[in-house]
Amino acid sequence: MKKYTLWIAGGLGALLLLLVPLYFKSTFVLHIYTLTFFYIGLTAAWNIMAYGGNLSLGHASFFAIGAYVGALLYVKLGISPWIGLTGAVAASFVGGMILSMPLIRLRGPFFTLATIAFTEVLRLIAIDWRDLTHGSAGLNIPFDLGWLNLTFKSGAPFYYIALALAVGSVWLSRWVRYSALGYHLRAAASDDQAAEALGVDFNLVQITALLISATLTAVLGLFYAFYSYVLEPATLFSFELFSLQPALNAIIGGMGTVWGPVIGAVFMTPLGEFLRFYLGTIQQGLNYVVYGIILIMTVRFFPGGILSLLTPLGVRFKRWIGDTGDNQ
Amino acid sequence: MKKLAMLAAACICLMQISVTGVFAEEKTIQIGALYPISGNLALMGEESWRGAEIARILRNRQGGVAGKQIVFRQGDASTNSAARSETERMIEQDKVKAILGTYASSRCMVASEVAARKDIFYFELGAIANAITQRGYKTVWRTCPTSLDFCRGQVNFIINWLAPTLGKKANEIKVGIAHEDGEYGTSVANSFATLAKKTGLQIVSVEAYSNTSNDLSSVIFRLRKAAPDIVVAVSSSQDAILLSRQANELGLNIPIMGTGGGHSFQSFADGLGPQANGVLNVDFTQYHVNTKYTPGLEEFVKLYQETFKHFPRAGSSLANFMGANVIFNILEKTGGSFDPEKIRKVAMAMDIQPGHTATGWGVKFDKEGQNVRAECLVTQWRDGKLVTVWPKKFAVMEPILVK
Amino acid sequence: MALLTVKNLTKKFGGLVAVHDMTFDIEPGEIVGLIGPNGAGKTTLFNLISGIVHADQGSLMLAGKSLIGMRPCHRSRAGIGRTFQVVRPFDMNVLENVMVPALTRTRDTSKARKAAMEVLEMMGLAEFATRSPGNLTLAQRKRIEVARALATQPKLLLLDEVLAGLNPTEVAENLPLIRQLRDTGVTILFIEHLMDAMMAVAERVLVMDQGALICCGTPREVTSDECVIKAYLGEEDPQC
Amino acid sequence: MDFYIQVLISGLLLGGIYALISIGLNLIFGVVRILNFAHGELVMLAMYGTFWLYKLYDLDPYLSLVVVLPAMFLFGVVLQRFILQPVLTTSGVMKMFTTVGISILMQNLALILWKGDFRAVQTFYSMSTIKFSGLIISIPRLVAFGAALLSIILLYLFLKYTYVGKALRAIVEDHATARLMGITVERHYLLAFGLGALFSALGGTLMMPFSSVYPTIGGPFTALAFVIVVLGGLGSMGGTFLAGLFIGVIEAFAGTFVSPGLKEAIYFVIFLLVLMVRPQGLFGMGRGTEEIGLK
Repeated sequence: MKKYTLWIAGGLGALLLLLVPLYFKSTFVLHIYTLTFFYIGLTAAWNIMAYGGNLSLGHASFFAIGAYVGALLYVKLGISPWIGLTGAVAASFVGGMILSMPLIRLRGPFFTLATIAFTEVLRLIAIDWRDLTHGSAGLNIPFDLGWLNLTFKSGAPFYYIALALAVGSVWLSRWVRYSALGYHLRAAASDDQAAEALGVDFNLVQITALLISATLTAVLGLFYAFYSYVLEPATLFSFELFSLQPALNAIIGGMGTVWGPVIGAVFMTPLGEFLRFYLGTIQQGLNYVVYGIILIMTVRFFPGGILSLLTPLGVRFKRWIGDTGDNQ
Repeated sequence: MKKLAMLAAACICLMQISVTGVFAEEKTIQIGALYPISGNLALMGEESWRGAEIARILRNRQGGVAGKQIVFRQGDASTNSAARSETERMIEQDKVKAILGTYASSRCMVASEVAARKDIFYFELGAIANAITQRGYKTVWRTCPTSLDFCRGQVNFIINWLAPTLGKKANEIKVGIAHEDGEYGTSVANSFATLAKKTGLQIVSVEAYSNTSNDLSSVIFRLRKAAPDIVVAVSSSQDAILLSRQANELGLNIPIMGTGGGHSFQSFADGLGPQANGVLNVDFTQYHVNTKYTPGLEEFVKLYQETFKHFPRAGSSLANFMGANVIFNILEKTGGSFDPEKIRKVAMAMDIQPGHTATGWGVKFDKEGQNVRAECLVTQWRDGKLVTVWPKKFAVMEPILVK
Repeated sequence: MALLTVKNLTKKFGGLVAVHDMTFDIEPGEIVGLIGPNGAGKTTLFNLISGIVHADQGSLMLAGKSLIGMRPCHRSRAGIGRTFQVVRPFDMNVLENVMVPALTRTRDTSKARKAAMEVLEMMGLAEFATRSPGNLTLAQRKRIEVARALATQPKLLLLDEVLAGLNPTEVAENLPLIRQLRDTGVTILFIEHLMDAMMAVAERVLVMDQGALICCGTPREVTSDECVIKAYLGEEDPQC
Repeated sequence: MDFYIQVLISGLLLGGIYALISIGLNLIFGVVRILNFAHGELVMLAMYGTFWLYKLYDLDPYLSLVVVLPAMFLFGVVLQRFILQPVLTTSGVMKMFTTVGISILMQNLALILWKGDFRAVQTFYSMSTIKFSGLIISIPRLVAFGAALLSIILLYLFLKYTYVGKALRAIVEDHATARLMGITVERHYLLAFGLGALFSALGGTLMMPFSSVYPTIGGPFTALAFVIVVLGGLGSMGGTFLAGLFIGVIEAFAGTFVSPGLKEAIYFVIFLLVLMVRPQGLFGMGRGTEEIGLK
């Protein structure tokens, strides 16, 4: 009986998640859930690259590429976003290939700097190329309803889309981690020369991880664009929102694991909203002061993130249900 | 898969705690106040909020609206995604039936879209992008001028004062535009271009620069090459000072006309000192104006200094003060009810002639909810004060041309 | 047909000549020892063969195919397995450490897991599968290095001082391992400083000094060759 | 013709200021190996310090250096000692995120304490210029350029000829070996961070006469400083100065002859290209950078 407690809890949790939109009519609560699911997806996508020890602070570029390609195909050529997905994936693939050149030659902080510079270049081009992207004036997605146009009156459809995206991203992140690619990435991260000597093609492995991560981020970007229906470079290419936030979620949740980033996203996203409307209104900027302090304290006192706090519980839970401790 | 589900159950209860802060419902009029009070627009966001706040305090002292006190539900639109979630929170959690705000056009576009989709009234008091009232939403109203009105003020001034002073005809005047590449700068630059075509003004150069840039020498060089008669500048905040300083440093002796934003700040004159003299500016009504046509302005400034301990920092608070009063008057006539039809009827019936509100604007809404009697006045920095110089009716000083 | 043919292999680091004009062959199934005083260029030779360092001149052929210009990962797939003098485990458990090279042969993780377990059993490390290499003895960690190299199913296995730093009993345990590896069809070239281990196992020995191959032959021939003795013990007036 | 010379001069002057701001980062990034995201905030803090000394005590910006520089040196030491030292043993990423936390903290504390206003200093000389044969040079910018050159020379001599300087250079090359040579690495980290903060403060203060300060001014400075330090080469002060001039001139010409909106994009593209072709930078000595991820 004990063995199945995990399954029962899991099933219950899934059921609860599916019923939420029916119980909560208010779109504000749905918005928080949807935003959290988007961030779970984004952090999981970012995490795929982190397995290989490469920390990108430029995922906003792929997020925005996906958003703009999908939106422009729809607004200018009337192509439904579902088909636009292929365009977004292709464009982010090209972006990924460009970023793969620095990836091969650089590691650590220098690669991170290259990703920041890459995003900055794309952001400034998006602002300057007004007749394509409408620049900072913003690109509005027209309000014509329908599943084909990814535009809805109520918040529920996007809740389910975001939930599906989150589950898909985490599944992909988990699949990559326990696949040949995952083992090779982790080996390359801990000792690239030893890995290379044992037959791991370091460059190929890292570039594959980058491309998977980039295309997944672009897909999330496309759905986010249709969810937020106003596209402007300052938001989509924002360093804080889509480059730094996934990295923060992963760090605070637990780096390099599958579930760490998920916990990080689930913890940080509602906290960010909560801090803003409680503290933000009391004193300008107070919420960000608390945010900064949380970050410094996390890195200082529990670098393993929340997951490192949960693992003792996990181990005790496993012993309780008499699990022999498989090595996952 | 089992771990994900267990985690999901945990996250639901976590979210329950964080979002159900529902406020008690008393006998008051709840209005949402959405401004960017943190992030890079914090300064102007807070200044704009203060205008609406003063209007609320004043109205509550006079008995509120239809016997009920007005309460603002605060929202911080620091980013677009924040603007969206705050609007939804105010509508669902705080049960507000109308929202005013915003100062920044992109925040207003997102917030008013969310409100429109829920048939909640959205009164824009300070953002100027034309598109806000061009989306055909019945519930979006705007009391302040649009970027087109800004440019109309500039073009009229250039044609009716600058041209004769320089002894040139309208189509001989050469105009250079230097604007920050954000949504504020782009929308004004586009509006100016359309108006210039109609009136024959020659636009000799349009220079867009990134609003995070800390050096504008290249903009100055390109303007020097184009050698316009006047430079129309659209600056968000510190780039206003930067532009004038580097113009002086690099010998660009051409008059500059700002478009609100950074040029309306008191810190513009404090920082530039004597160099600021003569810099023209088009914006909402400022404080040194012929008060015969701006009833209620002194009262506003007195209460502002009483509440915030210093003189208002920019004209945007005055504009928000005037707009908030218009909303309170509408609600007074509908007896405090937010019924869409009642509000629409009362608002459309409003017909106040220019010179009878605190900003000197009239109030007449067109079918798209835009106040067509909101106009921009031309002001000029003279010895650290922004004085109104055009049109004559509102002017307290004659404009002078400083090279 | 020799498994590994090396002709005039040379490598200079700036002015220092690490490997100078070496030529030798290794036949399939042989156990060949590589000895020489410290700094003779033994590890550099290993790095040249495994591709971590690229040769300035000379040719390197494995079963007739030239290795020059190939990156280490492709040489490993061509059949060259190597261990490092200083053990370099990945921060995963023992089984996963061996699965990494196994996964370069098969994409299927369960097949790779089975292959890795087999290699661990052969190396007598099966019960430590889920332990992290960090808390194992040096001898066991050395065996993990060998297990990882074996998991790439190499034709030629380069062992870099697998017995160094072990106490006598551990040496005695690991020694038969080398012959056992050869019996599974792997050709072995190994660096070792323990002369009695070298004598007991090696069928042929190559001796290096200051980057050059000064002698090769059976262990007995080599130990009686005076050049070798001079290289190790030095002497008053160099004639050799 | 003198239009081009004028653009060149203004590019060089701008480059001098950029170099001045970046020297501090070269020390911190080079010696302490931290990708310091809060570097721009150090400059911002010094600018606010200069402003308040001017506003409250009517102290001229150039004189306020006497107060601002030591204060910022101490602030740098305190920052390193109490916030960064404890996390030195963690991975490069964790250190980087600590500095991101510091950057967010400092920006928003500035917003809380001094509001969002942009503040400028108004001095008799901030508008003064030298004019000859049609060219105009702004004096405060020239002073900043001179200070940058002087700082580079002083720092170069300090690093080359003093014991402490040699110790710092040893740490830049290989802090593990430096430790073996008896260099108290942790204490030198404090010194490096203090000096880094001091030079950033020098840059911030000298910019006040021709620039204004607001809470979020630090961000673009941080990105710029990284570009210049990497282009100039880690640990090479001369490299930083030349890279600063290089970027200043590129920005001036790109902005004037291509488009003001894209000038930042252009120097980021150059940065990416150099990073790929010569990761150790145009003038860097290359050694000692493998450890932080250079092939």
